[in-house]
Amino acid sequence: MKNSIIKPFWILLFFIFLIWERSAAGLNSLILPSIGESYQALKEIALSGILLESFIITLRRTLIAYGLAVILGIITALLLYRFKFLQRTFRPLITVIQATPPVVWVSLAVVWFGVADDLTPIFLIFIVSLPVIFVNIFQGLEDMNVELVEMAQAYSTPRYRILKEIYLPSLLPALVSALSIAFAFAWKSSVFAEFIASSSGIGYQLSRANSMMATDRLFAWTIVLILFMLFVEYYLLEKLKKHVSRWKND
Amino acid sequence: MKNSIIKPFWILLFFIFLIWERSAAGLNSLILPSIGESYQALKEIALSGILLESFIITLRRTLIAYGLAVILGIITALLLYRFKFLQRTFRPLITVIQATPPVVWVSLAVVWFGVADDLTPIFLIFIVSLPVIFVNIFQGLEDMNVELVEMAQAYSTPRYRILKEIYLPSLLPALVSALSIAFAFAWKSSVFAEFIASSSGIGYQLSRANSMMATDRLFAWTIVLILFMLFVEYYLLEKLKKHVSRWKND
Amino acid sequence: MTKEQIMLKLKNINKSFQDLTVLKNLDLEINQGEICCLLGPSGSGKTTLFRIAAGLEKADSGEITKNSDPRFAYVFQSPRLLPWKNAEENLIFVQKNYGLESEKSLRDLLFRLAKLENFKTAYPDELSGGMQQRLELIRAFAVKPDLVFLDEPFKSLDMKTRMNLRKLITVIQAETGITLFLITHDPEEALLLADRIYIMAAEKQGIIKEIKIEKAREKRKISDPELYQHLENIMDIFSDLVSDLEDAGDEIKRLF
Amino acid sequence: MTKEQIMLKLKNINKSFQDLTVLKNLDLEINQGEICCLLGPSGSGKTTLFRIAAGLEKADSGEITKNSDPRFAYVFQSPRLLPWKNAEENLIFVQKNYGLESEKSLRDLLFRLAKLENFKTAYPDELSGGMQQRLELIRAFAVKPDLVFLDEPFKSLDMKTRMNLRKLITVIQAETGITLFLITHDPEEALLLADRIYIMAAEKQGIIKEIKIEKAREKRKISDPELYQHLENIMDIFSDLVSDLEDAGDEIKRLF
Amino acid sequence: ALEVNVQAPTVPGALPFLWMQEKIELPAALEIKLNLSSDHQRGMSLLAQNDIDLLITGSNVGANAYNRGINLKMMNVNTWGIDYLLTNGFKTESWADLRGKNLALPLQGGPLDFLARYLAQKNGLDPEKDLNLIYRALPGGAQLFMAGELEAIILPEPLVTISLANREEAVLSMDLQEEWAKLNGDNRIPFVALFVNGEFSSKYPQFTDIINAYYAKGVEWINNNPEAAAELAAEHFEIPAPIFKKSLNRVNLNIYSEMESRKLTELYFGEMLKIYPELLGGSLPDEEFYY
Ligand SMILES: Nc1ncnc2c1ncn2[C@@H]1O[C@H](COP(=O)(O)OP(=O)(O)OP(=O)(O)O)[C@@H](O)[C@H]1O
Ligand SMILES: Nc1ncnc2c1ncn2[C@@H]1O[C@H](COP(=O)(O)OP(=O)(O)OP(=O)(O)O)[C@@H](O)[C@H]1O
Ligand SMILES: [Mg+2]
Ligand SMILES: [Mg+2]
Repeated sequence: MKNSIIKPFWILLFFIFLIWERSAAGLNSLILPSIGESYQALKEIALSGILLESFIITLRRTLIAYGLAVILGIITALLLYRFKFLQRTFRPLITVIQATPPVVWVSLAVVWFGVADDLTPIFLIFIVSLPVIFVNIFQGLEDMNVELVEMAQAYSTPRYRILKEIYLPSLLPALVSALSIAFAFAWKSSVFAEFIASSSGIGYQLSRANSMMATDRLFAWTIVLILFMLFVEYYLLEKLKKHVSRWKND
Repeated sequence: MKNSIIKPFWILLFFIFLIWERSAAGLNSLILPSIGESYQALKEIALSGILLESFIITLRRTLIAYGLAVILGIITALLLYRFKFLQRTFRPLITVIQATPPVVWVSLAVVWFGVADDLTPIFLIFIVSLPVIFVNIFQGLEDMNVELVEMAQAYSTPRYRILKEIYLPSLLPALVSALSIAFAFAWKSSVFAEFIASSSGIGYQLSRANSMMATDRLFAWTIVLILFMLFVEYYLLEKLKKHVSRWKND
Repeated sequence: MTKEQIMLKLKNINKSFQDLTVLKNLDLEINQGEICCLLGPSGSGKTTLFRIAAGLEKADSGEITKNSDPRFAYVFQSPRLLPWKNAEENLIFVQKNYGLESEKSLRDLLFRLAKLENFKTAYPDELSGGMQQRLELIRAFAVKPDLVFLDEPFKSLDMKTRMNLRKLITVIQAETGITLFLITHDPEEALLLADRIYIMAAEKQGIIKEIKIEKAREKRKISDPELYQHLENIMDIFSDLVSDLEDAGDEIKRLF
Repeated sequence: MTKEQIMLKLKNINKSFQDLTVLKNLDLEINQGEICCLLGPSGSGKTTLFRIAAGLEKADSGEITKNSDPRFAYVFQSPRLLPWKNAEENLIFVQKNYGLESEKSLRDLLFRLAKLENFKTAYPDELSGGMQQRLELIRAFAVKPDLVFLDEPFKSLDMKTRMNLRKLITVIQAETGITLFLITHDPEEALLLADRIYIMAAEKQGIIKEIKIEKAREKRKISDPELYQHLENIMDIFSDLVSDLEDAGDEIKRLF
Repeated sequence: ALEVNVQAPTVPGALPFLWMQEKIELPAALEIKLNLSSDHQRGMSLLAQNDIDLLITGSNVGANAYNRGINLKMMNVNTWGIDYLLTNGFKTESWADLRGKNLALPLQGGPLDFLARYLAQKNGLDPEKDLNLIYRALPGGAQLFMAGELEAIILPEPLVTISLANREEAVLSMDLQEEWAKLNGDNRIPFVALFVNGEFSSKYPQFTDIINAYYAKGVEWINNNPEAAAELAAEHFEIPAPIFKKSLNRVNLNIYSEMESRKLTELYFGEMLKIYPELLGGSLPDEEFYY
């Protein structure tokens, strides 16, 4: 992490904290809690175990939905790339899906999934991440170097080797970038879905804190969300990217 | 529009409508309104004038915030590209902004902007679109062909002409793609912000319909949202893209 | 392998792209163990002819006869290396298709001949353009082919590298009897290397001239009267269009 | 303009990239109205020398003297055209810097000479690689320069186009007296075109040989004894490294 | 055991269910599953699809759904007083004092909007002209008020108590229930009710009665044990116990006889119908609405 977030940022962070502390001093903690109060709230939720519990719930939902979206997004992209007819049929549908506000998805999800606590967030994360994955993979396919495939054919390479040794590695960079962009979506929409339509998870805790104006807790949860996102973006995905970009520049 | 959304899609749309109608038949309109009911509701809001009024309010807010985000996004990208020090400072900040859930922005905005009905949605749209614009323009700058700048220098081209004739057109494709991606964000977050923190605009009407359990209206508004989004994505931006892609492939 | 046995024979080949007829009733043959050069201006259909002969593209009509089932290898006009595999893995990738992946000593020899022995583990994007071209070239020989298609393998290389690589393929050819089918822009190169030269021109949609050279390759020099005569003839064919610049002199003087 | 007036003089130039010394104590001069060729293998520092001479890069040390304030033009090794401007606009773009944008007849002439008259409104991505190279070339002359740097302007063009373009620049040069500084990989090309040839080698970090040719350009033929002698000499310099392939013969035979 | 699914927002009316879940032994045949969520639209959809059996929500929400053909019955009305007018730094003696002032309300066309407009009108104000109505969803509105950006706001408990505790200048100016009483002679307004899925109640009439009885007992327990109730709320509602206890003083949580409840409800709905018919789905609910 140190290589990515570098010193000057810490200085900026310090100033942000300073401004935060200053503004909070003049304001009621319900409106803007101080750093100390937020930290206190964070400690509280951490010690009570609710942090870990909610985090695991949200993470589980995100991973399930995100995993599904990744698999289906890749399959859809492959199918639509291969069959132009499907493309003309489903491409606009994907835009429609993207254009539909999350609020509407949530109210539809109620009809489809009823009371099941997990299904609505999972559905929302899925439906929000799917187009992102799809669009990126599809772009990757369109940008793919068909010359390499021809080269392989000129040397009588069997079909399965072409798939494994050319298609797959060609798509890896697009895949990683899709994974990265979609994760930000998935994580944020899981919070949103839980905020509106669930009774567990970080989003639900946020909504509880919000409705009772426990602003310090709201901040505590937000810090958890941001830290995890930074961890994924600047650590996990950065690692993956480095692994892939070995030959990406070419 | 006809060139982009092509026939097979209409067939798919027909099937979607069929499935919708079938499911709606067995359900109370409060849960899933039929097409007829949604159309009726759409007609109602259109005739009462509330459609146009809310649409204009939301559009105005979106355009203001989006415009600000575009201008500031470009400026930030240019500055951070030019000065590596600023980049190391502010790049992580932008990730933090992106990682913060909209719910938190809205609750901060309420405190910061008080009663002003417009400011909270405008702020949310702005803060959500800014990173998108920034990231895309920044990428565009990094991908820019510096060789052309050197060529211009070899022929003693003055600085302002290099900016106007090389930097600007180089960035256009990235700009258009940034505009397109950010618009989807802006439009959806304006609805979200109005839903939560405003008393006018489409999002507010959605929230009213939601709390009155007027699901038919909810669908009517959703149709308006989707249609406008499709209009922008498949018509306006497509036109702009075509204009720009004249030389983009190179 | 008698020299006179036919390796590849194209008969009456036609090929058009939309409105553009590139090849018309084209005939061509290559004997086993020959070096055959294709010479012609840009756009005259050299690559198209190659692709058809190698089976990468279908002719609109015509007949292709091969000697039994020869193993082809193809050196592309611009290198087509797998960027996610290092130099040696790129060779192994094609060798595997013929069960040759264990022939490490052959790979080592090729790397040595192409002066790439220190770059076996380098990835294509770590190699200079010239190095990539050399890798593309030796990959073809790594599969022990019967016939190699070489589409401008020495293009935009410097004179030194060019001479090295020319030497390399002639040495390999001399020792193994592999048939080489080579595209070049350079008439001298063709004259120094080829047993048979086909000259193509876009205007004629095919081959306009065939030159056979009997003289032993090692003994050729461009100043040799026979070769020099061929060179002058080829230059004449190509210089058809150069003439009309002379009369522009006055205008140039006036405008500058 | 007397022929003997110096246009550009480099003295004691040194240039390194990190650990790599590319130019060491390099001296060079070009007279006004001359065609001067730079010949040398890839990586010998030709482009680097060009960039320093043209002011695109700073030398680590050394002195550059110019005749008054000559107007430079630069033909880059790979075409650098503005993709969002069509062919004619690309010329106008550079002409504007010198107030020459109204010289339409000059542009027309250049398009005609380069056989691009039908492509004035085409965008670079609609031109073939060779056409782009020609456009890059005539752009340099569109600014009525005193000295043109040409970095391999004919690279990977076919023989016909190559001959055409050679002719083109010699005709322009003959009529206008513009000084040309040209990089090429082809010794013959250098011998046919240049008044002065500098040969570079990476091992020596600079110029290893200077050849002056007095014979009138129009009368030169590569078979001419003087030129042929030069060619043999140059080839000898470049072929130093070719020898060690012969002894690989046995191994090749064994492994194939 | 029969699993009974309940959805309730985090309001005092939900406490009896928490009490049933945690404080007593229900009959073995009965198991309460409570889901805390303030999305009543979602609750209603779930009720209509038999995904949940009981729902606590605004009385008008239930009537609205009923009139739109959702099969439900109002089991009881449990919250009769909860809304107050807070002012910032001044006290209003009468509605006239609010003339020209900012007044924040949670939702246009919601029950509080109805109440505010009704009371203003009856007190001689034209709500459109004389009041500067600002609609801001909760809790954003309360936050704004605490930040001193608003002159007046109508809030439900426990936000009233929270706001009073966090803003010194905040003044509890009016008890809306008392204002209602001045006009209608009774300070009980049927705000929040417990609804049962019609299918459930006809399939398990005795269970429905048992739950209703337990619910009434729970309400009694809360009124008798505010301390313990506040602890329960603190645990589930994310609100400090002392604040909630204080807040309970201003909440009228009670179950009255069916006859009385119905009379008061019809009065309330009748007035609502005059101002915001769409709040009730256009008409008064019929006989079958009442359990
Ligand atoms: N796939 C294609 N679609 C349309 N036209 C094509 C295609 N491939 C080649 N052509 C055209 O056919 C003609 C011959 O092309 P080809 O590549 O065979 O020429 P070439 O002799 O190899 O030229 P060069 O020396 O530049 O490589 C050209 O005019 C080219 O534009
Ligand atoms: N900006 C740079 N940074 C580091 N090394 C450089 C840079 N530019 C050139 N070099 C190195 O300097 C040496 C000379 O490069 P240069 O481009 O001048 O060669 P050249 O003679 O023009 O070769 P070619 O015929 O391939 O164009 C090469 O080894 C090259 O890798
Ligand atoms: Mg070709
Ligand atoms: Mg160079």
